[in-house]
Amino acid sequence: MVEFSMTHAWLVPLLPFLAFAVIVFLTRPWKMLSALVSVGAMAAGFVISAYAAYGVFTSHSLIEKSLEYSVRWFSMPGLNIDVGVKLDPTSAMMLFMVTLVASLIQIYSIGYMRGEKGFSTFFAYMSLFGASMLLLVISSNLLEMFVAWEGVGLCSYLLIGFYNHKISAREAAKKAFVTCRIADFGLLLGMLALQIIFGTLNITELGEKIANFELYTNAATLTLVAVLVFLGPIGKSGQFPLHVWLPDAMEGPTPVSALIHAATMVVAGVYLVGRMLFMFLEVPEAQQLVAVTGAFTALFAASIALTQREIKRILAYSTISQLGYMMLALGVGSLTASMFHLWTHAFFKALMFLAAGSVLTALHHKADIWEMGGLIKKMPVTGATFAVGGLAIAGIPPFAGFWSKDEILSLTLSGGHPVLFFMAALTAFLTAFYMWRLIFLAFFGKEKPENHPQESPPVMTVPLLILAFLSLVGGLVGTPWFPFWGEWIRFGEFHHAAPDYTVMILSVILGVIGIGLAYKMYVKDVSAEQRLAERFRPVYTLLYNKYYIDEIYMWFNHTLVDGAAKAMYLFDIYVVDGIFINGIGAITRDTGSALRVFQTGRLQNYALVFFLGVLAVAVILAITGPAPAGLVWGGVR
Amino acid sequence: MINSLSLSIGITHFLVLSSLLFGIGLFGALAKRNAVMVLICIELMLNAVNINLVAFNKFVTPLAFIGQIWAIFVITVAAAEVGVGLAIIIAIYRNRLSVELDDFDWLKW
Amino acid sequence: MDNIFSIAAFYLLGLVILGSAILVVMLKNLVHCVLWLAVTFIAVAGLYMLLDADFLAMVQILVYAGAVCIMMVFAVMLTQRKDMKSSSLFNAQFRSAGLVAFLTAALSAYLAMRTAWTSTVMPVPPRTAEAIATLMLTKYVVPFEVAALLLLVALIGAIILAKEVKADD
Amino acid sequence: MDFPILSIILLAPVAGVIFLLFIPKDEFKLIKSVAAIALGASFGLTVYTYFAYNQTAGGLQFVERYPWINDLGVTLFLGVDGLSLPMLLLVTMIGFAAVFASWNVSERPREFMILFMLLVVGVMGTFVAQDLFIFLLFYEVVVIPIYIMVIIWGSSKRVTKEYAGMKLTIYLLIGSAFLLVGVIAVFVRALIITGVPDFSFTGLAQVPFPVDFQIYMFALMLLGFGSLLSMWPFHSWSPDGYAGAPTAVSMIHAGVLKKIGGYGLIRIALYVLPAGAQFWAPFMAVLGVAGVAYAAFAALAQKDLKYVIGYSSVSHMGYVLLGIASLNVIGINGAVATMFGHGVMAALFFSTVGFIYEKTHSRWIPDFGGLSQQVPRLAVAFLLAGLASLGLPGLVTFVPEFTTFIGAFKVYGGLAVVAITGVILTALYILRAAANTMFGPKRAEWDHLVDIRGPEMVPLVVLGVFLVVFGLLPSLLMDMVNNGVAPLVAEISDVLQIGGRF
Repeated sequence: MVEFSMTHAWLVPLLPFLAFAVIVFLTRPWKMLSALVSVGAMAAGFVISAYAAYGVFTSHSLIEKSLEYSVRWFSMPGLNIDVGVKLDPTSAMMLFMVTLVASLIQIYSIGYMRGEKGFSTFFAYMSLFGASMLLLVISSNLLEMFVAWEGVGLCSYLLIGFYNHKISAREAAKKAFVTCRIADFGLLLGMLALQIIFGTLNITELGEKIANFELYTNAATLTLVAVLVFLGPIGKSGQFPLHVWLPDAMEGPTPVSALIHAATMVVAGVYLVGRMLFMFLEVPEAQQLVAVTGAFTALFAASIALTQREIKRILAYSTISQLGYMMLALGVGSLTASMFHLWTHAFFKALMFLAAGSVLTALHHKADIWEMGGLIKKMPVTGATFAVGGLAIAGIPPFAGFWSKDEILSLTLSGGHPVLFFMAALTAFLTAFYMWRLIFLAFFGKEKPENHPQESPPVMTVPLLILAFLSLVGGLVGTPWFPFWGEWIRFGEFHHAAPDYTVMILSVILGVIGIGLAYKMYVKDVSAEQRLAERFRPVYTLLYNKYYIDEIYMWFNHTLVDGAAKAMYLFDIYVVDGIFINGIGAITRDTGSALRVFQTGRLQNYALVFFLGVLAVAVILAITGPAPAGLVWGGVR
Repeated sequence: MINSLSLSIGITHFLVLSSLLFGIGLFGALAKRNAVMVLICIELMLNAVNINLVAFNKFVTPLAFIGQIWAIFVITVAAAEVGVGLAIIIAIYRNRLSVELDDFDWLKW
Repeated sequence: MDNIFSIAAFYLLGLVILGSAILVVMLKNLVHCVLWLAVTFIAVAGLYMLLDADFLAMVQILVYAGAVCIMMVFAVMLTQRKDMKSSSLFNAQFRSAGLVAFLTAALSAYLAMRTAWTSTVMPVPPRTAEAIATLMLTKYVVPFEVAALLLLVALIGAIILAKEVKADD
Repeated sequence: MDFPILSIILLAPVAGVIFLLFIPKDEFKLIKSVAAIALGASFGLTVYTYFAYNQTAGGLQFVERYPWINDLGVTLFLGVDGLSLPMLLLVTMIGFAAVFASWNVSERPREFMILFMLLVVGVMGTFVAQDLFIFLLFYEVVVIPIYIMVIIWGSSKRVTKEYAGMKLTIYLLIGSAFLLVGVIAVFVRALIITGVPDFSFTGLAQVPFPVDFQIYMFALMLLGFGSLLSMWPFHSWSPDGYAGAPTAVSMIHAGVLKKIGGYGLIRIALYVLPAGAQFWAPFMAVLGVAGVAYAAFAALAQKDLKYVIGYSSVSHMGYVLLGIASLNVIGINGAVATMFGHGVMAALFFSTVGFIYEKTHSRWIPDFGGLSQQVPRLAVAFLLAGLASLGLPGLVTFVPEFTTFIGAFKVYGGLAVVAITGVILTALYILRAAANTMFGPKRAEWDHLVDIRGPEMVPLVVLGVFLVVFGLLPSLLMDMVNNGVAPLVAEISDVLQIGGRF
């Protein structure tokens, strides 16, 4: 079974794809059956992934040299593209994580989506998403990865716009797709450049060739290529300045937010940079850019999250912020820390989203946290699991988030980036604060009499409990004393750094202070935020309006893009068509009407002209014909 | 130039005669207002052509009879043409109550 | 054709043909035009006799002088309701038409005279009808049949064209 | 040459036309069934041919030769290779689908189908002809039915259908006029050089034309084929024409007819006049890029669905031009495959918009909203076509575009980048149109609409299957295209080598 799973890893994305096809073409009218097909395919994928992961994590040879097999997708002279499977610890971990989280979220969705009109469609999309995401994970080729990359983008579009009868959902979906498309433009250019320079898009081959890139190109070009490739992740993983779509994406159903916009799809960018880390490590400037973008995004998104009121928006900014951490980790050159945070984040963020979904269902989609309160009394499981997630993200040991965040912080410091470390540490503090602000406001404090919350059914709470358990223990695989994680998932040599207690204690203190401050402001003295907001009105407004970045983009879109469009169109109508085409037409027509005088419409007139022509031809023939032999009258010579 | 101006009648005489007849017919076809007259003048032109054919038959290929046979075909076609032509004129007349060609300028759009 | 009678006959017939043709064109009364047309046709038939085409001369009289002229008269009767005295007038372009017709005729005549015709001295066999009949049914049988078909088509066509259109159609 | 399959593909619709002549004009169902069967036969045989084509042998296959005008060296020379087979498949596929897209034509359906089948035959003929003369002959066959169909069955919106039909026809004719001059000059020059009259492509390609002659002739052909391909700035017939034309004509025209331009550029202009191509390639690239960006922006400003697609197709043809201008195997492969992909996509798009128009009598985007709730299948078709248009991987357009970009980026660098921005703009205008038409709150006035069903589903199914299958398995398409392009480019590469790079 282990052997089979490893050589048939392509089944993992294929099964959900087949589930998608089956649901679309066969089982759409039967809701429960569709859901079962979808969950079944994903669960089967999980089983295969688990076996494959077991296989990978027991064979040491795969750390240095991944298991690869492929088939030709298309080829022509000078361009051969394979699709294949690249199985190494990183992708095995991702396979395991994605199938696990996706299975849990799909099970949860059965409860969450109950009674929705597009129930089967939802599961079809979820399956398609699963297929694309898993293909992305096991891709051995950048183009193959790009196909999956766009596939997950498509599913994201479809699922954000799931309630497309709402204008906000429709616009959010469009925004997500177009924003990611802008980013993909860079990625596409980068891929084109890689293909042209190195003649391959196979990740392993690229790794070998880029290690000696001087043979093919110079460092400046490679830096440019790396920056272009990095554009893609900026969009997909919601990094500044292309993060704008992610908060809006919360228009989708909550399981979608949990699966796509927290646990899996948005980390695809991180994963891609991780896959291509060999390139970024060759060109320090590009690597620097990754680090700075990550750190800045982390801080920036956390600052926005401080003032938001909608529960899912806060979580979305938190996701952006955590993705910034992962990028930062990659930027300081650690695949290990980045993937570790990705792993733990998937559990606790999915957990929080699902818990938020549970809350939203209970409150009939009332999303403002100020209108909640005391929910933990009526919804103990949801509240408790959410709190577990909150502890994890705040970095309180022994929860999962502590270990991974700590590793990033200590690596940033030891990597010689004090400024970035400061930003990351500040973010850690802000994270603890805003997340517990949410928890205190929503789950503690006074109950609101107008709310009649009810605990969700087991089909929803069981996945919550499982995820809560994973959030609790998920980080134990990579503690500084037991570095199982770093031994397997790494780029380059394995260094076992000694535990850095300073950073560890600092990070715990920051987390505790953040939670304590939130407790003080939102449980003890509820009006504290009001007073702070009054005092720092401009800052508060700036943060509440997300630094006005959306407005700037809207302005850009409406004036520049639409203006250019209008200009081109008017040019087309009035210059190309108006002056040239219709001008030529008008000249022809006017000439025609001038010449119309000659057209009398009388047959005899035409016949007359016709005979004039005959005459002319005859005369010409008579003149140019054989010389006259003299006039002969009356006879034959 | 007219080197053999004898009284003898040759092919040229017939050809000149037919040319003149053709010219008269052409003049009529181009200049008459009445559609029936145009048809009549076309018949004149066809007769001129037939004279040519028969003359050629006589002076050039007397044994092959090509000219005469061709002339018969011309007469056949002419008969058909007169029949159809007159039918058209009658049909037009029924619609327009006129056979004056000056009234018909439908070719002008 | 050195025979004095032939020469005289040619010029006489030529005169009649041209004269009556001019009258056809110039007269203002349509009925008179048709009458002179018949004269032209008969004179042309005479010319055919002169050219040893006696069968053709008979056909000419039968078809042209007979059938065609009668049809013309019918057409005149069916279409002419106004004053018959000015039923055959010239149109506005008769001057230029005359010029073109004159030039065409002149050029044609000039070319006829200029060309050196090669011809035989062989006489036309006396029994033309027989020879034509033989050729028509052997060598030219296909055109002959096609001509027959043409006449049939023309017949039907003429009937359909000239048929009264019913009001309720 | 045992079984004249190409002739049968060509003649099946002709047989259909003859059969239709004997059917009473009010037997609507029968008329459309006959057309569907005739075009379906062609389609089926073409699919067979596509897969029966021996790729290892390559070259021209299923060849038929019937000498025609010996003095001019004209032979009725039919054959297909990797370049023409995808195009042939495209014509028959779209022709078949278009019959069903016109299933509800109730005004003179018999005449409609007769003209339509003649049109399809003409387009098919241009792709199977291997003789320049026959190629032009079929090309001219195309012009007349289009004009009549636009004038009679078209629709007047921003411009009248008469204007649209006139514009379309005159552009086609101007294109063919330039072409005719070029073709005659090439033939005569070839006759002077070789002394043997020969109109076949292969024959002409062997003739060593002088370089400056090639440059002039290529310019003529570029104008001719370019205006057919809606090359900027000779594109303005495309939006107006498609908007005015009935659905089936828009499908065939956008789907394949304009591809004759690209096909001709490769098969005739590039193959016969490589040195000329080399001279003009940078200009072609600039025009192509200008077309991509300009038309994409113009599409963004449109409010009429057919105009959106019309400008979008101009924009996509810019890629084709750019691919051809790259003058390497990859770029030209990409260009040909892009033509195929765009053909399938545009046909599906036009059929969808045609159905929307037929049901609502409107194409004005602000009139719509939330249609996906009333006509979900149409929404699926719309979205499928739209996503193909923006080059979503996994659909037939992605790999061709990617290939084109590689070919062009290699040669033109920065210029190609401008063209690649097209992928962003395309996403913008397609998704905008989709959002405003299909999504959002539903409107009460469209509650009565009936979704497509029965025969109306055929375009979606047939074209959708090709969109997805050829998208997921691009080697089905790319191997075939490469099979045709690679030898052609190999033949002219000597000339291109001598000329050097720009």
